[in-house]
Amino acid sequence: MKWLQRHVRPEQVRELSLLLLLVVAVVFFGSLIDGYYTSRTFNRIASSVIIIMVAAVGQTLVVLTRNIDLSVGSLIGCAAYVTGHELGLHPGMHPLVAVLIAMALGAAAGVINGALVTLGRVPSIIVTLGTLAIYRGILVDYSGAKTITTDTLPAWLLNLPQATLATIGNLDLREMVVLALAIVALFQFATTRMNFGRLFYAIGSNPDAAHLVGLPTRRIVFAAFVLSGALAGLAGFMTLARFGTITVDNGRGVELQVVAAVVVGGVNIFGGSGTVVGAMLGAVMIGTLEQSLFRLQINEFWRDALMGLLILLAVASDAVILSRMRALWARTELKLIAKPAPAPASGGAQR
Amino acid sequence: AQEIKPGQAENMVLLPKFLGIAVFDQAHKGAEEAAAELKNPTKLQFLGPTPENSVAGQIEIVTNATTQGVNAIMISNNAGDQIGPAVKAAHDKGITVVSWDSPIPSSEGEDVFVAQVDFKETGKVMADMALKILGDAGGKFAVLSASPDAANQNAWIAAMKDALKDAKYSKLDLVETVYGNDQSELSYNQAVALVDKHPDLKLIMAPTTVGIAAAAKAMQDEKLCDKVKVSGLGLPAEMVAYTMNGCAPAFALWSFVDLGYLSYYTAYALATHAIKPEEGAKFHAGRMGDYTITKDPTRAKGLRILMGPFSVYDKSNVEAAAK
Amino acid sequence: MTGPTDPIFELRNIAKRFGATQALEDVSIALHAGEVHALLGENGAGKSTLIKIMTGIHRPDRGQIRLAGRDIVIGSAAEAQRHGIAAIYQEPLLFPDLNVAENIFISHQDRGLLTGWGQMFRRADSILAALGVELDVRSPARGLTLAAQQSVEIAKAISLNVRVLIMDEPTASLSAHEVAQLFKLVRDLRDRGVAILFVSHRLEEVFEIADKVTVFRDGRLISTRPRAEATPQRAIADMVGREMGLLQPRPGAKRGERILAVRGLGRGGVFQGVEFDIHRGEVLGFAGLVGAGRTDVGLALFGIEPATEGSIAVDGEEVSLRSPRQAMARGIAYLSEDRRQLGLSLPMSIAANITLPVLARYLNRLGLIRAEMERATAETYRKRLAIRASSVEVLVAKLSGGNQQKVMLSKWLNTHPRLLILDEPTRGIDVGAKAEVHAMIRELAEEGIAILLISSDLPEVLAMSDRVLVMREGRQVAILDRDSADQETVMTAAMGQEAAAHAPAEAPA
Amino acid sequence: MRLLARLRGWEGLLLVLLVAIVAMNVTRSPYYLGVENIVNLFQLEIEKIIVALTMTLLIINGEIDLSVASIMGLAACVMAWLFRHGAPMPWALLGGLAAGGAAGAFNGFWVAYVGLPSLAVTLAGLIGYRGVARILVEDRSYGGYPAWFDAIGQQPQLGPVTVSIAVFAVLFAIVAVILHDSGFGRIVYVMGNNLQAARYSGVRIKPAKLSLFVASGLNAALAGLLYAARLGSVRGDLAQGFELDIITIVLLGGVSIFGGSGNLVGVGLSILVILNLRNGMGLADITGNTQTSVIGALLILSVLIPNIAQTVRSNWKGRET
Ligand SMILES: Nc1ncnc2c1ncn2[C@@H]1O[C@H](COP(=O)(O)OP(=O)(O)OP(=O)(O)O)[C@@H](O)[C@H]1O
Ligand SMILES: Nc1ncnc2c1ncn2[C@@H]1O[C@H](COP(=O)(O)OP(=O)(O)OP(=O)(O)O)[C@@H](O)[C@H]1O
Ligand SMILES: [Mg+2]
Ligand SMILES: [Mg+2]
Repeated sequence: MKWLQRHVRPEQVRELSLLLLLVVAVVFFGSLIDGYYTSRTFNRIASSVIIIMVAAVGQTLVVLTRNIDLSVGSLIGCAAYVTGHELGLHPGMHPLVAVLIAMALGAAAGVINGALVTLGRVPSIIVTLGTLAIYRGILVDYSGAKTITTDTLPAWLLNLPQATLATIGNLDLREMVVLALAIVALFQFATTRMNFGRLFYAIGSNPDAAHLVGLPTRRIVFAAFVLSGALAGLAGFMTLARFGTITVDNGRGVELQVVAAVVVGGVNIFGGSGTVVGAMLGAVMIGTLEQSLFRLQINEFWRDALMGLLILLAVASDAVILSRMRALWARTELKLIAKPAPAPASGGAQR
Repeated sequence: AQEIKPGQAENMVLLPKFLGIAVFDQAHKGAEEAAAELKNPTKLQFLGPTPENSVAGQIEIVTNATTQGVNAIMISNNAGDQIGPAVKAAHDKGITVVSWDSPIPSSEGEDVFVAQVDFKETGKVMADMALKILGDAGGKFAVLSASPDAANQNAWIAAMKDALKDAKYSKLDLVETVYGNDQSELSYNQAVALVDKHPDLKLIMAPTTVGIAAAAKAMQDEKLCDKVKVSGLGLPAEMVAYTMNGCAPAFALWSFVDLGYLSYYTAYALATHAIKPEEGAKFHAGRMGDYTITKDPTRAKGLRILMGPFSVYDKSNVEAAAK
Repeated sequence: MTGPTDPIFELRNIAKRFGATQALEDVSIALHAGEVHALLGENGAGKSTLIKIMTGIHRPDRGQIRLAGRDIVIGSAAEAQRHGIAAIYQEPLLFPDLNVAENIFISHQDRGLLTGWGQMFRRADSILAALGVELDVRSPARGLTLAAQQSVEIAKAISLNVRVLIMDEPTASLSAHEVAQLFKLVRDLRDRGVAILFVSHRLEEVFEIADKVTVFRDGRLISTRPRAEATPQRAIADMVGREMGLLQPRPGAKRGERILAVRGLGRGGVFQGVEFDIHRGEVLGFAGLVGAGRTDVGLALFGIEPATEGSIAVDGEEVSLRSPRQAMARGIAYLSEDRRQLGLSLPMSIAANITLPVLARYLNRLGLIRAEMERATAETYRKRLAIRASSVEVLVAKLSGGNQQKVMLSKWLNTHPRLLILDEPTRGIDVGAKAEVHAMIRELAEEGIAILLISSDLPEVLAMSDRVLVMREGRQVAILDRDSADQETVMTAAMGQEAAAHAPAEAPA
Repeated sequence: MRLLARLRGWEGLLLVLLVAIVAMNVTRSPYYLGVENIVNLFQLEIEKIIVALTMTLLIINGEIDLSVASIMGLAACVMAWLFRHGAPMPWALLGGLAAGGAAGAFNGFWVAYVGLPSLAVTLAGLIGYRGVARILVEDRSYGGYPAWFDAIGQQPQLGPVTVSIAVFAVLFAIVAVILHDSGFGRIVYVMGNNLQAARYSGVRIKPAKLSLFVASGLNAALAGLLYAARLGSVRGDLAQGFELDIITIVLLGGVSIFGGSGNLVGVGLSILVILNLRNGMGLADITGNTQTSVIGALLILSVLIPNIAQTVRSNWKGRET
């Protein structure tokens, strides 16, 4: 126990507990749905959550710094639309260029968000609530409210969702899924093992202190928004590949799903704690619930009600578990022990 | 039929369900064409709300138009009867109100509804396409609709269910209706979920242009085009690829350009008092020919003008239509 | 090592204004390598402001800053760090979600790309060991006691190889033992040639460690004297502008009837076996090393963290105190040790803070606040405790630490308590204010209020208390009478050596 | 009078903005100054601004309620369902209100007594309550209420003023007094800027939080029912997506999203600014996304410009001395 407490952080236990909840959910649905344990279920959930997952990684970075990015839904829509539009004009474009267009567009929007937050000192919720509307408005004007249709898109793009890297047994490891997982791994590494990444935690944990000890607060918050934008752009590209038909309305409301994934994944909405892997698990949790509820033979109209309840339960059980863990950790550790050995009475006697 | 006198200044508003889907742009195009033909010196206003704010937005636009004292409002109603009070206020002020694409269910405050096709016929056309695709052996099929609130879609589905009672369709088994809210993402997920829930599903019928395209893409991504076909109401430009590769062998639609064109003619005729909004009134609508106002058989009170006809698209004609 | 050399760090003719407040006016100070320079002044004299100018957090309105003979401009905290200037601020500034080790090293500029956790833990361990504290460097800083936080702050400053180290009241939440440890360290640093600026309100400490003493009053420099020429009396006179006595022992009070009887009190694993009585007009001191569990006893009595074992009887009637309201209904008030986090609503006015616990008294039948009455009450306390503010409508955030402390004391006095628990009531307040608080304690005790005084300032506890309860590691180890309590016995009991022999835990009467 | 004393800084800016917008509207549109248009200007957004009042209390308290629009829908659907199933209209209305209160209490329970972040709880509520509303009415549209009910929402009852507007005016006054002059209002602020200090001062924070959420739920239900009266019929998607507009109104009013600061004068001005701007744009035939974009930009600029001005001013001062 002692060893465990020294080497495992409460947050990691929380992630384990989320994993456990996930298993419980899967077993639960498995018992209700015939043929649930098939590769199809896996593929379905995997390819449906990656969009939310990639955006949630970016959102995690922003939320860690005690900010929020509500503009991701609009960014996903913009990136999907613009990339689709460009691909329609230049069908011969290299796939990598298309991805870069999407990410650059998102990053550019992230630069605007980040500049307004850091240089303009406008609270992020206000900035991104505003840009949520503005980016969408620009898209509608830019596009003339036209729709991107699959017939204008190159075949490689439309086939991307099924493109499989490897097959393990019945499970397809699809390229886009692998890409999303690689991004999660990359950012998990960066935020736990790189000094640059640790600053996200420091700043969210105590912004005043971060400023006073001279951490590059602005640069880090700025970076968080740019990365969130770029990843939303990538999510937009994935949306384009997956749905093919892109209206100017695409991605609307996705920001709430992304925030839900982050919150369910145990990232503290007030900054400073939570992990990228947690956010991934949150996205998977929500994706699993959503996809499974689709398949459950229940009334169409019940799904949202159940979804709301399940999110609440996920958050509640997670919070209860975490506070229990923290209490357990705190009780045995938070003691400052004065060493009795050196200079026993000098402290008092000198006066 | 009454000839309409061009060149009169009528301030007219074309109000779609919301901005951002292709069909309404086509309707706008048609209305502009009519406006040019009728030499209306006042520019046509094309105003619409955002999708998530559709109900409140349509009400706001109607109310503001009323305040401004426009002469005619052409609305594709997405607010059910909730638009009623606002439209009634407009009508009471002497503004011509023409609904198109989707009517006002109670018909209150509305002069006439320009129906794209007969809603009963829509049901029959969908049933026929299903039969044609599934063949005599029949099989299970499901409906992927827009929102549970959409008046026109609901009417079509009801009409299709009616049509299915005929013995001819006895082998067709409608298992479920699901809703994708005219969002590609949700429609896509719904389509995928349908095949999971019903492993022996043969056909998804989507009476919405967004839904049918999303369903076709989903089946293609799932490599299920051989097993599960997609049909419904779709735009040729969006569907051509799926029709050619066999995912969506047949689908139907009317021309939204024509619908916009006819709506404009109707509203202009009413606003200039060339005709009265009553049963039996006849007028000449430019290139589309003569039309008569009749009772709307699908609603208790309202009047309608029936545009028709349907075009059913398949491999033979879709490429030409897509241009 | 104190040489007559040129100063390493020098501020000349500095002025700084905040709105209507002239925080600093024409102040000059010079720090020399290998010298501990103490800075004294009443609350609000401008000490912290000067420090923030030294570390680049505030820009001076006027004046020059020179480092090693060259004029410099310090634009940010990071720049100050690059110049080798580090500070420990008055209020600890930790990152609660980061672990202790990371808190120590996070602001280092040269950390490279990857986080070497193992190495970081080892270095943090060794720095803390040198400081004489044992703290799990892997545990998050959240929930650390103020003293532990302070230790981490000190470790943080030490970990940077600084030329100039500024300490703004580093000992405020430390008890004698930790202070001794800290001073050993400060002397080490001094001997290594670091220039140290040391701010404290505890005069004994200042005269123990300082080589030079500078006094501020109202934003102006009053005097700078070498240790040899400075005396506590002179320093006080400089600070307050008049002569003032040192800490006077309070004459013993006659006990009134018993108000509170506590038996076998404990809370799961945090503290246990606390037993004492307290009577009207009595001051019961709580002594112990930091983390000994004194605050936890206070929290249990106030119902914030209810006790899980033992009994509490008020006026002979056993009560269950499960919320602050229940405690307040029994006439118990608790002044918390952390005024910023737990005590005050900083963006609100002095008046609003003072009336908060008994707001109901200031409401009319409709539940609206009777503003006049509220202001009148606040005004009384502003006068009585000499709170420095132009009016009671001033926001508490604008006050200096000491004045904030007085607002908090007013707030609790206004509940008219029968038992007042004071947790570090003089932490961070100047001699003048401290003397006022002490006078207040005397006065209150005379009025018949029972006072439970938790303090890490041992001379204070000894001077003020009728009896002293000593705690160690969550246990009560002794209750000493006024006559038998002196620094040595208390410290011995608190540190656990010969405790039993010296002062057997007497059974409460 | 005390409210007026708070007119400074942010509120001053909003006032300037308001005057500019009104001036522009007057010159740009001949229809703007009509009584009918002024009534419409309020009426078209009336439900949002009613809900914004309790949202102000919640945000100052350091919480947020994302589920308000869903509660509006829920209350209307409960009312519609009860009425359709034979309940007399007054009972159906009470049922709708009760549903709103219950939803608010449910939110409040999790936030106040379990300690979950309100953002997460009410995000779940946003999805869940809408779901319950949909279970009740499915894909139908329920209309046909008594004429007096429709009249409440659709016709001016008090001179040129509708019941909804009167309700808003009364609620505004009540909330202003509660927030700025009552003991409860004081506690709302204290909890918003330092919850621990409130707890250590013996403030009963749990019941206080719970009651705020219940008030928010009840008020949203009231607004939902008024909206139902205005529309004359109820569907499952009633008021969908209103939450962002409501929060925008409150934030533009200068209420800090982190709690503890802001006041109702600011929110009142923000309401006038947004309503007049929307109305002016509507009359200028600017709709849909462009309208929301402009308001989004306004939201950002309203914080950005004072910040820039402040920076410039302090730089200026620095040079002077
Ligand atoms: N950011 C600020 N804005 C406005 N006034 C300030 C600010 N910081 C300090 N002051 C004011 O400047 C004066 C000096 O405060 P400072 O904190 O430097 O005092 P101090 O000597 O450190 O007092 P203490 O011993 O209580 O810590 C006080 O009157 C204080 O109210
Ligand atoms: N897990 C925790 N989370 C938050 N606060 C904690 C936790 N554990 C302890 N504390 C707080 O830390 C403080 C510990 O103080 P404790 O009673 O142990 O020491 P003390 O003798 O009062 O020492 P000090 O001189 O620091 O006040 C108390 O305020 C206690 O409530
Ligand atoms: Mg200070
Ligand atoms: Mg303590």
